[in-house]
Amino acid sequence: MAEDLTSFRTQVQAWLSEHFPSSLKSNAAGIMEAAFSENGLSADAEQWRQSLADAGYGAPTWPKEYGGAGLSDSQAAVLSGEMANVGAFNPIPGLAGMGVTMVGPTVLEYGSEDQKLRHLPGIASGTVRWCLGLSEPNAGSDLASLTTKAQDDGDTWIVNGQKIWTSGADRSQWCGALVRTDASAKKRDGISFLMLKMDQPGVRTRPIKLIGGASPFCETFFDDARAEKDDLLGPLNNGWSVVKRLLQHERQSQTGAGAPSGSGSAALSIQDLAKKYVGTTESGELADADLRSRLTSHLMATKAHAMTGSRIREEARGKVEVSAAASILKNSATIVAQVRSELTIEMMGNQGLGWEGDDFTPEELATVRGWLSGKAISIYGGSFEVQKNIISKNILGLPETTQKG
Amino acid sequence: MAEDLTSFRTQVQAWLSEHFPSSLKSNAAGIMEAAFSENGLSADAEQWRQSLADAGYGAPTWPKEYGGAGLSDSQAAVLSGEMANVGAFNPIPGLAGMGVTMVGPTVLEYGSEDQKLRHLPGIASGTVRWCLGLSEPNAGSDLASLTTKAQDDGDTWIVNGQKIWTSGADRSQWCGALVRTDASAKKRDGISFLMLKMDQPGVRTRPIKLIGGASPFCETFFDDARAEKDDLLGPLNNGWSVVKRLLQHERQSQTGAGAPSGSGSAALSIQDLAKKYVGTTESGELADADLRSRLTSHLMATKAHAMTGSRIREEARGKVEVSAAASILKNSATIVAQVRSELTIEMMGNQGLGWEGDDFTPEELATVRGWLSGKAISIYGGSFEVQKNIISKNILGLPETTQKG
Amino acid sequence: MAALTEEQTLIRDQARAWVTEQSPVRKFRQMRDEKAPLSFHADDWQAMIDMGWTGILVPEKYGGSELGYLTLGIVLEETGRQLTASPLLASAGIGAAALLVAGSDEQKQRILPGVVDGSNVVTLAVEEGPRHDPRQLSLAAMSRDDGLSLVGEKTMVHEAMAATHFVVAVRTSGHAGDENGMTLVLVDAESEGLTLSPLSTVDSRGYASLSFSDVKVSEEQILGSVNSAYVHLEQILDRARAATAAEMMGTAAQAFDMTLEYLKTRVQFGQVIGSFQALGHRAADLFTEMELTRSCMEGALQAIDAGREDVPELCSLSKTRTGEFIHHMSNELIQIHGGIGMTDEFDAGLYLKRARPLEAAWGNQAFHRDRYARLLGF
Amino acid sequence: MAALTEEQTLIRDQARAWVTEQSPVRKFRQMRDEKAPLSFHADDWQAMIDMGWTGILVPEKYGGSELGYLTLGIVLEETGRQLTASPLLASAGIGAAALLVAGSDEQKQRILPGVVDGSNVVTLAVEEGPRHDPRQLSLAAMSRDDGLSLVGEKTMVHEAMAATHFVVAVRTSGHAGDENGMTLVLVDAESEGLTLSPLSTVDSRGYASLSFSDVKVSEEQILGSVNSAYVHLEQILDRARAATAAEMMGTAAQAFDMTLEYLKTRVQFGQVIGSFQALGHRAADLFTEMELTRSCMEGALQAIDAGREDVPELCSLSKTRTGEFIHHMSNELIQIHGGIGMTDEFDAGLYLKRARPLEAAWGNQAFHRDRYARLLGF
Repeated sequence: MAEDLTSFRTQVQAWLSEHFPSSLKSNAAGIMEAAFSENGLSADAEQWRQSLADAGYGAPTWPKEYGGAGLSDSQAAVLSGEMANVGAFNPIPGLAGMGVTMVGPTVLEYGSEDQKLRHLPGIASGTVRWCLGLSEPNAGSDLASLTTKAQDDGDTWIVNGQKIWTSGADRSQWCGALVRTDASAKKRDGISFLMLKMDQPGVRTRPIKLIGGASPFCETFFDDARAEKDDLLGPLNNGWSVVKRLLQHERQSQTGAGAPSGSGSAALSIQDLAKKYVGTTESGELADADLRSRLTSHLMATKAHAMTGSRIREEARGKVEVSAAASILKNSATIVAQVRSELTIEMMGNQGLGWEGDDFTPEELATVRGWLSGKAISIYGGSFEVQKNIISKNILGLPETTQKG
Repeated sequence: MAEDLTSFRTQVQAWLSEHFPSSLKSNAAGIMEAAFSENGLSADAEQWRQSLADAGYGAPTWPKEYGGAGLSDSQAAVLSGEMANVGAFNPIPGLAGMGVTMVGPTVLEYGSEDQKLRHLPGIASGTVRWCLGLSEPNAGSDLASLTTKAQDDGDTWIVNGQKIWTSGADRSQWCGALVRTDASAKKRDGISFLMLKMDQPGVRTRPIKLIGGASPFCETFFDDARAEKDDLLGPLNNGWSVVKRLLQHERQSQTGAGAPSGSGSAALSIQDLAKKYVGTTESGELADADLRSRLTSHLMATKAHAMTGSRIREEARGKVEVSAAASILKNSATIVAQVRSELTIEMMGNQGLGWEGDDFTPEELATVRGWLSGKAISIYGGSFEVQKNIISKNILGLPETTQKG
Repeated sequence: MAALTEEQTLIRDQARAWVTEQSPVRKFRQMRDEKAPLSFHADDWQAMIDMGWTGILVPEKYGGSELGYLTLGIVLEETGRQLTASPLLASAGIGAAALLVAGSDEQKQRILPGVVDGSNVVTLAVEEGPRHDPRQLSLAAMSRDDGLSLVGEKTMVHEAMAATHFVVAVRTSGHAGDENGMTLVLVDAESEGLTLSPLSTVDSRGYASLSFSDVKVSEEQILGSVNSAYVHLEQILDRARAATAAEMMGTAAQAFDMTLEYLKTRVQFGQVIGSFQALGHRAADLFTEMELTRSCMEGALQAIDAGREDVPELCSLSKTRTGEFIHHMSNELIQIHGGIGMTDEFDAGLYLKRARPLEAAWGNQAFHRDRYARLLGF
Repeated sequence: MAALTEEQTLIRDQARAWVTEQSPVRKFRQMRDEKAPLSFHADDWQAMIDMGWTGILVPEKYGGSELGYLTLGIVLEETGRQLTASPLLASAGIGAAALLVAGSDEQKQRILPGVVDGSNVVTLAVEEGPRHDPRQLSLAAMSRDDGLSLVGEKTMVHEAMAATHFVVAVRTSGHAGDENGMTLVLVDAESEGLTLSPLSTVDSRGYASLSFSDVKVSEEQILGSVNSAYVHLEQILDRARAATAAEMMGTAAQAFDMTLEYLKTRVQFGQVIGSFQALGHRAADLFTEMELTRSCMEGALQAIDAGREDVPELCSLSKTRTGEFIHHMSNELIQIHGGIGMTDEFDAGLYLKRARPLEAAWGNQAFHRDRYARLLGF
């Protein structure tokens, strides 16, 4: 077993030295920025993407026949470790939008052989970008009350309705949408998961400006949009089970407390930042004792959150099931991230109130924008309130009551 | 008008100089302690009680025919001011238990002429002590689910069931009890308010020991206890409106933040107490900066509460209705009192952990007992949760939902 | 709401009607989107002058109505509700207070009538660092034959682009951190050597940094006596804090009303969300906090009007409690509105972005908790 | 719960079964009502010794099993659940830790086997004032021909009435407040000049004050070197904090379980009260806090076992977080139980009364927040 990984590691190292252009070294941000600019990927980056796609390393754990490399989790860890060692970065998950992280795993689980062959290779090569159409203006936390409907006209599905918070919709080629296919059924029944092309006359997108500025989110309008009959994923009228799985993928990705808003790897720790803006007493304590107590509580909460993540990983080692404590981590991560933002703008004082311009450093401006956009963490992907309902009901076994999201 | 009060003041002064025994001066606590000891009131105190009763000054605003003095509110204020001036104290409300404060006003409002004549003079003279039988073991915040029942056997009511939290029941001659008189009606219907004698074979009381030690509370058991037919107060099966009025009297009495637990008039302010136990820095700040912030927040909350009380009194001046903000004051007072207790035992450190003995000062021990018994403030008289339901529903107009107490 | 006089009730009703009809929050939004150079609409400002709001603090002999701080607070609460932009707080509130506290009769006579009729806009320049600390002044004022020469910087000066005069706290002796050695001077906005740089802040309000490069100030421009301005400065700041708190109360109360309205109308899981008990209890908590905060805010203004001794404590109390409430309320405003609250086209974000600068102004909650404890002697 | 070894799992299951069957909380109540002089039942203590719990920290060469701090924590969590009274924490936890940290091989050989077999009960005597502050030592130790003579007082000494030995922190030079000049000595409980006064505390646990009146201590009784005990003392205190936190976790977790059970069974307004969303959310908050706290508590014990460098930070973290959780949880325990929770015959009050002394022990939350910040350099 250890032997296998060693030889795989050697193989990966050789492959990297052959295919990874040194011009791209340690430049993940630059690659992605170019990808979404008008110019698109640089020639080197495009060549690197193609090399990854050819090797199946864009989505390395997917089966080879669908564009992956069929790697085990351990092998995938070796691959990503070796890539990190040489400063290489896999742009394909970013290029594919919701494809690699959300749509792909769901297609692998629920798709027909035909669907897998048609959709997965484009995702795994980073050439087809996907968005997800889930929420609607009147179906937020209460997703099951969605009204976008798809009617079977014999040859195709005809889709009408409006989605909101469709991240990256204005730059996607495909959309996975939750639609109502049986209006007479109860709320959670009668819903199906449909895949459709974005580049067609019946689809219109409008980017949403958020309180922190421009955002990847869109409103998406379907006006007699069409989807192929064989692009229904999973059983008809049983899309709810598909979406529950999707949301699990989403929540799992949100249980870390994330990096400090607006800080690169060279950023100061929050306590050093505090000392910089607030100053210290003669004995080296933060000059604002009130802030110092609250900052300490925050650092303790951050540490407690990190230690809980480690504990759960340790407990779950070898088990397949997602730990029940995942719901705790989502809210805990939310509090950690949002309190950090609030404390940071508080300590920056007037310098933490900038919107734009040279009177504020880029870090100060990024802190303010991050503080604003971070308010979403407790709203999307299972709101703070919904998570509490889940803990109360599913984990503590308290009887169901009226639920709010 | 001012003239009237002046002449009334002169009259009260004369009456006091004639009737108030100087031996009782500034000794309210001593009088009440004796009253509830085996000895009972001293001869001087008994004579003073009788003088008050003869003048109708035990319950001075009640009509003369029921044992009061028929005073206006302004006259009553003059009376109590003049009594305070000479160090006199009216023991009758204390002697009458729930009589002067709760039962009497309700009898005045709902009672028949016969009931007023039979019950009020005993209360107003401090010779008949009353308790109230409201809560039951399974009817706490949800009072309307009470099950103690009264059956009409033609001549009398026969009462069976159990009450809890009947304050002073073991020392009362009469009880005002909420009983179910129609088992088939909906919860809040079918309830009546019945007055019955405690000194009879069918009534048994058991004092309740609380976490802070002995308490005035009892469990009261009715086992074929009897009440007179004409001791039903208010209409049959409509006791709920009587009790709503009673509870209003109760909540009104609980909106002040109260005196610091375990501190007499000579007690240190909480910030001076903190300095005494915790010490100060060279610049005179409390040595524990973390505690100092929290203590400051508490003092601010205390001030905000007091200022809100003043504001509401000012707004309501001249109006008869109790201000809608009374519900806010109950919870606010609760927080102020409970946080003060918690902070006090925290600052006392090991000295704030005593139960009895000479190793702790009487003030330290009283602080600990007060901290424990003060946990009841958020439970009795409209729990913290019930008050929030009331604010949410009655004041903010949010739609009714499942309510919890 | 405090028990108001008939006149105060009239003024409140007029103010409420005017902001709702003439300058609701969408007008602020429009100003923001246009990036109006003064960060307010001249017609709004003129309307306020016409309604007499600029004279509320000013004695009749200088052209005002001298109705006092509580009355000013009543108006600021209403403008705070709709984020109405103007120099009302900065000039007719704080600028006027500075002259009333520290100015000579001659100086008041020279400046205040113009504050009332709008020809003067006077604003306070105190801050130098990122955090409020009135002792940490280092803007240097050196003696000259006929006055002072100023060299240094001020930042976060409210409504500076509209100002005709700045009341500037300068150091005439000692070092940053000393209470002694400060002086207040009235600087003409057109002074030679004075440069303004507007700041683009998250609340889209008018602030600028001032740079003083040998700005000359004559003796008539000195407010109060040289070197001993700290007591006056604290009095002025306390008035600034109490007046700012009134505006904060309005902004937060509007956020509360928006939230309550949303709780009553937004349907999820088949019910209006306000019927979910957890949200009902949060609304009750916010209402309780709001009522307690209002008492502090009004109490501080009344104490100033009555000339009471506990003005400093009450102003720190008021600023802290309104700061805590607007902080909590602005976060709950977004959270309870959910996704829609995150969008720029909905108004919630405007209130959130306004909240933090108001919290920081003239000392944040932590600053005033510390000050309150010091004032109470521990 | 941390990933346990098979042995640890066995010990936990045995401990849980034993406390539940042999020493549930009603046995503690009985002890309290009887005012048992030692504040514990001798048969319980003997059972713990027989189960080997007193040897968990002690190396095999001194008669123990050296299973480590996490294992001790597992047991203390279970005894904490039922408030089981014994000198386990004080002697087999903190007393043993003191000898292991500061004792010579000869001293360990002399004392520890007795700790394991129960013939010795060793407890730590540090506190002198009302609040924990290990630098504020003034109990004076004056040099004598063959050792030291002690004069002064100690207070809140755990399980002092059962102790055969005290590990006493004394001042051999310098002044109260200095880190230098402290020494640790092992004092025989039978020493001449030593007087014990039991304290009656709210948690009905065994504490006493010690009075030293020329108590003689020989050189063999000095643990470590004279005047430089502070580093050892901090190490011992960190072990005391981490072990106490484990007990606190158990007590608080039991309070959580009682509350959850009540939420599922108590009916009001026609429903079990746990179905009211506001209470459901509070239960979710408490559960979240509990899980986060558990990670800190276990992490500190694991760090001690692994000899990691961040032991001081993690012990302050653990003590603070368990303190915050037990504080909050004990208040919610009473509040959610309502009237019944206020009665002495129900158990809730016992948990509330236990919570505050545990919070205060070896430094309360404020103490450890301050220490954590200092350790992190701000």
